[in-house]
Amino acid sequence: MEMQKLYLLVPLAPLVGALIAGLFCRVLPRWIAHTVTSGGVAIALIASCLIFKDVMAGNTYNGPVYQWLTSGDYRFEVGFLIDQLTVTMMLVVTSVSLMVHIYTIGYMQDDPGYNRFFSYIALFTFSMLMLVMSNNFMQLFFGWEAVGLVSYLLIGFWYTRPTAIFANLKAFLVNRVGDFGFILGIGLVLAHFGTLDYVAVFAKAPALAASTTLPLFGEGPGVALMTAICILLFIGAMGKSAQVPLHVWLPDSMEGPTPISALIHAATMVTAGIFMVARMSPLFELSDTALSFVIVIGAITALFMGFLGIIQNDIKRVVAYSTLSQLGYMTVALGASAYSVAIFHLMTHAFFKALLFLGAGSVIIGMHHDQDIRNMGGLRKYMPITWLTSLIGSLALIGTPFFAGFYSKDSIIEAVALSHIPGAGFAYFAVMAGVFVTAFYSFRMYFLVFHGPERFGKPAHHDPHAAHAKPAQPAAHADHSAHGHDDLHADDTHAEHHGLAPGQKPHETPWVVTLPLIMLAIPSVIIGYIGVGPMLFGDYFKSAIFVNAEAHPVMEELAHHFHGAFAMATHAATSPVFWLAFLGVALAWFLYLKRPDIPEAIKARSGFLYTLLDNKYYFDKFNEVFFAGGARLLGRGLWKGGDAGLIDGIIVNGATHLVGWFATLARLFQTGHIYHYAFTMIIGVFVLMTLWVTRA
Amino acid sequence: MSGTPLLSLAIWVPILAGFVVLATGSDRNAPLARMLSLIGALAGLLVTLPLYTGFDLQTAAMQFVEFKSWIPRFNVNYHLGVDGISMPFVILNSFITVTVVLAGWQVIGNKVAQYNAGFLIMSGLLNGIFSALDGVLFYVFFEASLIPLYLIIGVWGGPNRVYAAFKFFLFTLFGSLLFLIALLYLFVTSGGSFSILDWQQMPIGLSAQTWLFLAFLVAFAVKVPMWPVHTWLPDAHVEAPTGGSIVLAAIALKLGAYGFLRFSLPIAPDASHELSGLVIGLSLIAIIYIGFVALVQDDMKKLVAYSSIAHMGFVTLGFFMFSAMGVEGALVQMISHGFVSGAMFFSIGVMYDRAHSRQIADYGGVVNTMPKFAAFFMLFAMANAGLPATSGFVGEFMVILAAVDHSFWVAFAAASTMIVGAAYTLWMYKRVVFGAVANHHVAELTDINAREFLIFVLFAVGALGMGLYPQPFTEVMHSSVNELLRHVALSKIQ
Amino acid sequence: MEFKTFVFYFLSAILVFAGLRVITSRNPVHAALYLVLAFFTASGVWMLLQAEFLAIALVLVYVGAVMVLFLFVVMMLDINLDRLREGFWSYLPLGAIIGLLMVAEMGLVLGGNYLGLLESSVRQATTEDSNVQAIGRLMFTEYVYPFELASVILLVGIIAAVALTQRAKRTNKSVSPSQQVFVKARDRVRVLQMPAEKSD
Amino acid sequence: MQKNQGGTLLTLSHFLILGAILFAISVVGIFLNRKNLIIILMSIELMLLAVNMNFIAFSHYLQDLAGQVFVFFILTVAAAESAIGLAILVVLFRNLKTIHVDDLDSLKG
Amino acid sequence: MTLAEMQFLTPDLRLASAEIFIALMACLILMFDLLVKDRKRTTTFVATQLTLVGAAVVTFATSSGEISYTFSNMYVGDLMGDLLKLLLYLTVIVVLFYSRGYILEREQMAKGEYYVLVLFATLGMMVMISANHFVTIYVGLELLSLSLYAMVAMNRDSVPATEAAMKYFVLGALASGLLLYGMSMIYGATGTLEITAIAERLYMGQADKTILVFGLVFLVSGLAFKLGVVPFHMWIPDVYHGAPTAVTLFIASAPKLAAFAMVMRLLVNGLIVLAHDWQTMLILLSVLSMAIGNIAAIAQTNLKRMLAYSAISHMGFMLLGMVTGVVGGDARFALNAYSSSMFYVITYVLTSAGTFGMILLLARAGLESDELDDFKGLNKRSPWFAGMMMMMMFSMAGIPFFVGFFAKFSVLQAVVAAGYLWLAIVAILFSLIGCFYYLRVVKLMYFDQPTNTSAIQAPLDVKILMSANGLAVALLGIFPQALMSLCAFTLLRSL
Repeated sequence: MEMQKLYLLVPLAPLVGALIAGLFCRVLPRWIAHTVTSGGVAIALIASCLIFKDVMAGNTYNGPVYQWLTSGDYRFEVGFLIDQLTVTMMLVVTSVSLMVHIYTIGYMQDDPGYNRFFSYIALFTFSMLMLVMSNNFMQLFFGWEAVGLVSYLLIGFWYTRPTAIFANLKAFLVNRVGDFGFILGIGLVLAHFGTLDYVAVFAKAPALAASTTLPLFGEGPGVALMTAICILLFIGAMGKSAQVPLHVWLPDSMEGPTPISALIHAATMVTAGIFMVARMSPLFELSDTALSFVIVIGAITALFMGFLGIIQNDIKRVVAYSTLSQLGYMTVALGASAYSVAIFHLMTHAFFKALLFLGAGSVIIGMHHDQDIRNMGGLRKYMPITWLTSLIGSLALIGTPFFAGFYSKDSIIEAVALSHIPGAGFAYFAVMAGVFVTAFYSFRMYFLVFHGPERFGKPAHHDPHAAHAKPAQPAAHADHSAHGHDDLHADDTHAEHHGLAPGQKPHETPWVVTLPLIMLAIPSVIIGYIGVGPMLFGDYFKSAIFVNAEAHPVMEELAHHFHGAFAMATHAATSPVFWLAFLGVALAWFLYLKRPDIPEAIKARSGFLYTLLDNKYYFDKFNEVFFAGGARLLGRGLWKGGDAGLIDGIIVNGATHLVGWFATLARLFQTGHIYHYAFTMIIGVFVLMTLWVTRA
Repeated sequence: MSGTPLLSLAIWVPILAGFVVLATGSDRNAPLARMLSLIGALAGLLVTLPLYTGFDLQTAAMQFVEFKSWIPRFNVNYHLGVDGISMPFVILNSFITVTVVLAGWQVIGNKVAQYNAGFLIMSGLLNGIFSALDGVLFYVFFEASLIPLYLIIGVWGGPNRVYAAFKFFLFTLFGSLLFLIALLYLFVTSGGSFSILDWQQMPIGLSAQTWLFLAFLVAFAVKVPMWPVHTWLPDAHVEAPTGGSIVLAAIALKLGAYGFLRFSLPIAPDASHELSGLVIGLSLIAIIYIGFVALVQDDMKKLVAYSSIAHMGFVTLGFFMFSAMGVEGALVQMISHGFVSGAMFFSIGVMYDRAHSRQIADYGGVVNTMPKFAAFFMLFAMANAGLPATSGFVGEFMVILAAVDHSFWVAFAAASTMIVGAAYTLWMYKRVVFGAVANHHVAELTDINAREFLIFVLFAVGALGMGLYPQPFTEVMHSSVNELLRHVALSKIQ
Repeated sequence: MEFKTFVFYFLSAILVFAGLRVITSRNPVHAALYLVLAFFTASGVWMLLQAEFLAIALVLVYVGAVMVLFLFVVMMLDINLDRLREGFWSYLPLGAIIGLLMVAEMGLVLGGNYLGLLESSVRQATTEDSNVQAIGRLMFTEYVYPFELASVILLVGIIAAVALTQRAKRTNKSVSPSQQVFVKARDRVRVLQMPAEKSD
Repeated sequence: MQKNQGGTLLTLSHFLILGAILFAISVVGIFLNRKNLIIILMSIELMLLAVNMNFIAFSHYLQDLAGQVFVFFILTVAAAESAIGLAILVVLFRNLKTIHVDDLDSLKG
Repeated sequence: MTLAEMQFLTPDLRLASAEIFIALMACLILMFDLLVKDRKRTTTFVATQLTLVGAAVVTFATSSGEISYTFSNMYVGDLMGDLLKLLLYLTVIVVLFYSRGYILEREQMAKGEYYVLVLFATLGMMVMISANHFVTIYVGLELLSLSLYAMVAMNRDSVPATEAAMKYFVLGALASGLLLYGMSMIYGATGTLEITAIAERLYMGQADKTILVFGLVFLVSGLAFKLGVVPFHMWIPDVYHGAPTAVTLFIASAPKLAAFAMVMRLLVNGLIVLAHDWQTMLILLSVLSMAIGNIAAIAQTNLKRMLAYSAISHMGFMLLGMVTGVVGGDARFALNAYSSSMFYVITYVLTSAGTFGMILLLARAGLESDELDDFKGLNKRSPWFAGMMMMMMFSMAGIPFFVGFFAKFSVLQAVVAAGYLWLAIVAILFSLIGCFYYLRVVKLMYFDQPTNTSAIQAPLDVKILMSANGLAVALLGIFPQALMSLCAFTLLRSL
């Protein structure tokens, strides 16, 4: 049972590191903290590699670690399911995590919460590994929530910042909305399958799917069980993987330190939803309705979140919206039954998006924590490594042939094109348009940061905290709103000690920062080329992912078109996808390097559209007013009106007042006069006499 | 099973200790009183531990039974025994008592002996409730336990303590008096027996069952408390001293829920089935309505008090789905709530001791000055919000899963606590703990000392241990719960 | 109408009238005297019922002792007669109604001859024993226990009356501070207005 | 009043009703009298007279002397009672300087 | 029966030896007291106490456990009577101990007459307890009442005391009149004054129902006055309030035992055939009493007055036991019901004595300490006595582990057993209201700050006795069995 110990080692090594760093964070020297945590993750990575080798040799595993709980006929276990899907995720998680750990050593070196931070990210690694290695829904949920917790802690890492602690609360609550659906889905699974073990559930699923409907409203027509389960589970995924309309937390989560933006909010945690759906493929395959739902949601996310990336000025937010958009792509792939493609994109995305984020982080360090791209420009010569790796990341993101992103993204588009699920047509349009948009905003950022004139060191263009992505200052001027002016002045007066002082120049970051960039740049380039064959069209996921080939023959048809990784890349030039991406890059170059005045003009002309985008389609405002405000209003109404007014005021205190009133009344009867007393007695006799004598 | 009367010890050791502490008299002997009470509380805890180690998992019958005739005139017996349902609470209660004694160690400087004695005596009485198998014995402990808490709230409470103490006492008494009538009715119809176990086996007609059930419901609903008879709880909590809040939340609320299992379900199973909709409805109202009310509280204690009501809504919900997982989930939720709410109230108490305010608005950025405290508080806030790996999750999870089995929409409504519960807990946490230092009061706060640290660790071990490995807690329940459900499934109408 | 019946009605009328006057009299002395009248007529009624001993006892004990005591007290206490009358009539209607209702109800119950006991069924007193003798014998045989207790009651009456009304002689003279503080200046000092003497 | 045998003979009811009337008068006297405590004491005597009337009437018609003996005891007790009553009255008068019934209202509520 | 046939049978004096003893001793003490110059009347006090102890010994020694009659069936000796008498002595002894300090501080009361009156009142109660004849009951009742009237007025310079005495006297006389009127009717209907004979004749069905019920109304009214139940309760608050606390203590305790005995003798022994009628009457009175008593008590500021209302409600509760003895002509529950009432009365007397005793304990010369506010912060002044008072308050409120709970419990079970569920619920609701004002006393003692911080000064004997009283309330609450079964046993042997 050597392997089982190894399995245990994978999550436990980071956990031990996290505990050591966390429990003794106030006394431990920094080097120990980062050594134990990074060491733990490194061990996990090595172990994962060994397991990978073992799995490649065909040894999958499904078994319990310990009995968590039994109740009635149900038993809940903590256990591992190790197969290709799992091990892929393990590799991604541990490797990205390790990079982030190393990167953090440099990134966080000034921060007083250094040890705490390491503890958190190691804890995150543990949680994420528990999530992906789980062999049952319970543990999945366990990890699901645990990563949410760490995300919460990390977004609010700089707890004195009002925006950060607002963002982390928001993130947690929005995720909870997803979890709300998720746990109901799990409940339905347990209720109908009697177990939460993946394998057992998958085995029973086809039989149950055929026969069971869920009567939702009394005797009326029900909903197919599988549809209900899958949609509910997917709602969980929507929360975690930030799909519209539960995406609102992700841009705000950029309040956290950049390494965790890379690790959690780009590479790993947000992909948990994708992973989960892929893991549940045997269930999703049984419900076309659910798949349609998935594909539509994914498409909306992919396209509309991309649009938002165009107008962002905060370097991390641009990347964040790009993440949202890419998550939409993955979701679309899931909806198209191309689970393996989704996982493949997940993997490539993990590397290049982590790279982009870490690159952004590197820029931020170089800019002394100024994140506004309008204050940058021409950083290429100050930060060559960052520049180069960022370029690689951007190229990978937009799907340049031979880069990692190309293979996965192109496959998604192809798969969608082939899918016949209702909604696939819209999805195809969305992903195609998304290609252009992605290219545009990626290179807009790239050009603004690394090329063009140097705009840093000018105090007037300071936007120290881009927390709420306030209307960028030029825009504020443009829409002539008094509000905008106020913001401008407010920001000026409250400028924090971020950003470069006038005349100061950015500088390249230390090796602990750049090393991970390089380390991540390599897979960003090559992993697609290596992986596309075996992962998409080989047998790699055969046993881990189930596709109902008769109903959803997307992958099979896709396989017909595939003639090797090299051929795929070379054929790209003939596809509209490539030209769309190229167009996007070209337009970005034209607008932001050649004619920077045009964007301003467009911005001024497209008032409504711009306002809509600037307000992120008013999702935040709606949530703020309707849900948050509404909940507070309701709570206050129930409290003051129900509890204090009705129950306490009228019933409880009313009853006591009534008794008190009676008491006063009763006192009045005791007048102190003998004749009244005698009269009362006589009346008493009289009444008794009347009642009884007349009766007798 | 050895011949040691463990349950009697669990009841009378703390009570005797209480009287010994009381005998130390004035506050000049306060250190002695504290020491003695700690010893008493620890002794009380020690004698309950064999209940767990010696517990027979295989049987649903009562264990550690003691039987002595008490009032032969009415066939009232000193009949004690625990099963898998009640045993954990005896231990929990004894455990909580230790923490309470520790919690008041430095804070209470006024009438120390009486304070500690009150808790010790109450501890014994509460153990008595959980182990009584005789209706009158149960009732006697049930009502007697009001007295110490009444005094504790009234003497060591906040500015509005009188109102709160009266409300607490009269509310609870109101419920329990109807309960007394029900007991007497059962006594008469059973032909002169006060044995709960006899009553459980006795056939009763449906209408009688319904009335009995309603009488029980009123009594236990007040104690739980269920909506709409919950309004005493926020007041009581807000005014009570920290120790009082801890015991109130951790143990006293459990009595009502325990009563449902011991009385309502087995004695009136048919009525329970008939009226389960009512209880489930009230539970859901408690979960949702109270959740929203908790959201807008300005007072931390009130917020946690309301959240207790919502959590107890899960308990009653779990009971009335008549599934093993529901009942066990509810029981787990009860135990967990003992740790979590106790810890939450203690956390608030820690802040209150320093800044003398419970208003959320008076705080902000506590983490800057009290990082260790903030970490613990975070743990318990998360547990309160039902995060996995904490005990708060287990019960909620089980009850929701059981609810899905019962009715999807019930589960839907219940699961909304995932959102609302997180919202009110974390929003409070955010406003109190996070942020920059809000004012000079916060700036002057000092982090927790060793004693407080110890208490936190005790609670944390409970909350985390149970969250990570609940099996030891639930395995003791299985036999009893299964037997209970088997029994409830049988009709008693003849 | 039989003679006895006539006598009964005659006495009853006086008795009721006297009773009414007792409670309506302006002057307590009159009330007491009407009460004496009532006792006298009642004693007459009792004679009709062959309760000679009690009839005599009533006159002796009540008229002779108790009523004298009443009169004594009435005379002893200095009572403001004017005040005693005010507001009597306003309460009368209610009192009269209640009284009449009670009488009516009691009459309804007692009017029916439920007991079947008629004058004719009553055995006339035998000559062998007088009423006094018979009662006396009963008193000292069967009723010796309450008889003794009655003596105790009388003793209690004596003790109580003495204990309550006997005043110890005041041996010391002392000022009463509570009264002193209420003294006003004008009680002690009189300021006279004198016309000023004419000067030249 | 039900007559029988020509309404000429006295029946028990005659006496009982006489007693009832007296009783009612005395009761009315107690609660009608707002002013004078002594009249209340007298009403009590009247009430006892009414009761005695009943007892004697019953005693006569039942041919049972017990009733008369009871009356004897009532008379005795009533004498003692009025002694105490008057004593209290005197004490009260000394304290209050009045025996006005309305003035006895310091204890109420 | 002709007069000639009457033979004087020498009564069995042994049975009534306790009564004779007390009467003799009272007279002796009365005379002896004249010779004593001691202002504190210590000898009189001691002699009175010894008399009571002696009476207890005599009663105990002569108790045969059989129902036996003497004095031409006027006197009944049975276990119930013996038990009640023993408790009566005990109560009076305790009451005298409590009262002593109070009396000494009040010149008017510190006279030998006080003790003699107490003894005579005790004698009156004993007579009532053992009465088997209307005459005996009446004489006993008047002996008690007259003594009490005098005792209330004893503090004769006090306006409230004399006013209370006057009210008590007038209303008491009215009540006596009612009782006598009722007795006369029953005498007329049955032709006898002897209670057991009445029961026999009723059982034979020889009596007219209308007259009986008519008489019953008056009889019940008279009894209700003695018990102090609504609407015959009006004297209670004023008398309790106005009387010197020592006397209030006496009135509030021992006579309840006698009143209970009187109810038992008259209604149960004599008129059990009419049970249906008097039970329904008592239900009405009982419910009214619980309502008025509990509600009016809430608004009081004077503790004595509050306890007076509480007494009204307690007597109402006690009556609940009496009304459940016979259900639909079936007397199966009688023993259970009446013994529960008896238990209730006994425990009430115990608690009531303790409560009023506590007022006496706090009272000083010139300070009555009978306002609720006088109890503020008692816990600060004396935790021990605050604890005692608290136990008594909770006992009165019916909270376990105090004896009041089991009193309520036993009565309620009788009510439920008789099938009067609604009545039980009504009773319960009113006792909930009642709880409020008991809690308020506890609140004053524990939650409030004292206005007067002086320590409590009382003789050791009073302290010990008070503690014993409080502990008895607690101990009987934990081990009620003995007293409960004693009540049941004595009633079993007496009915």
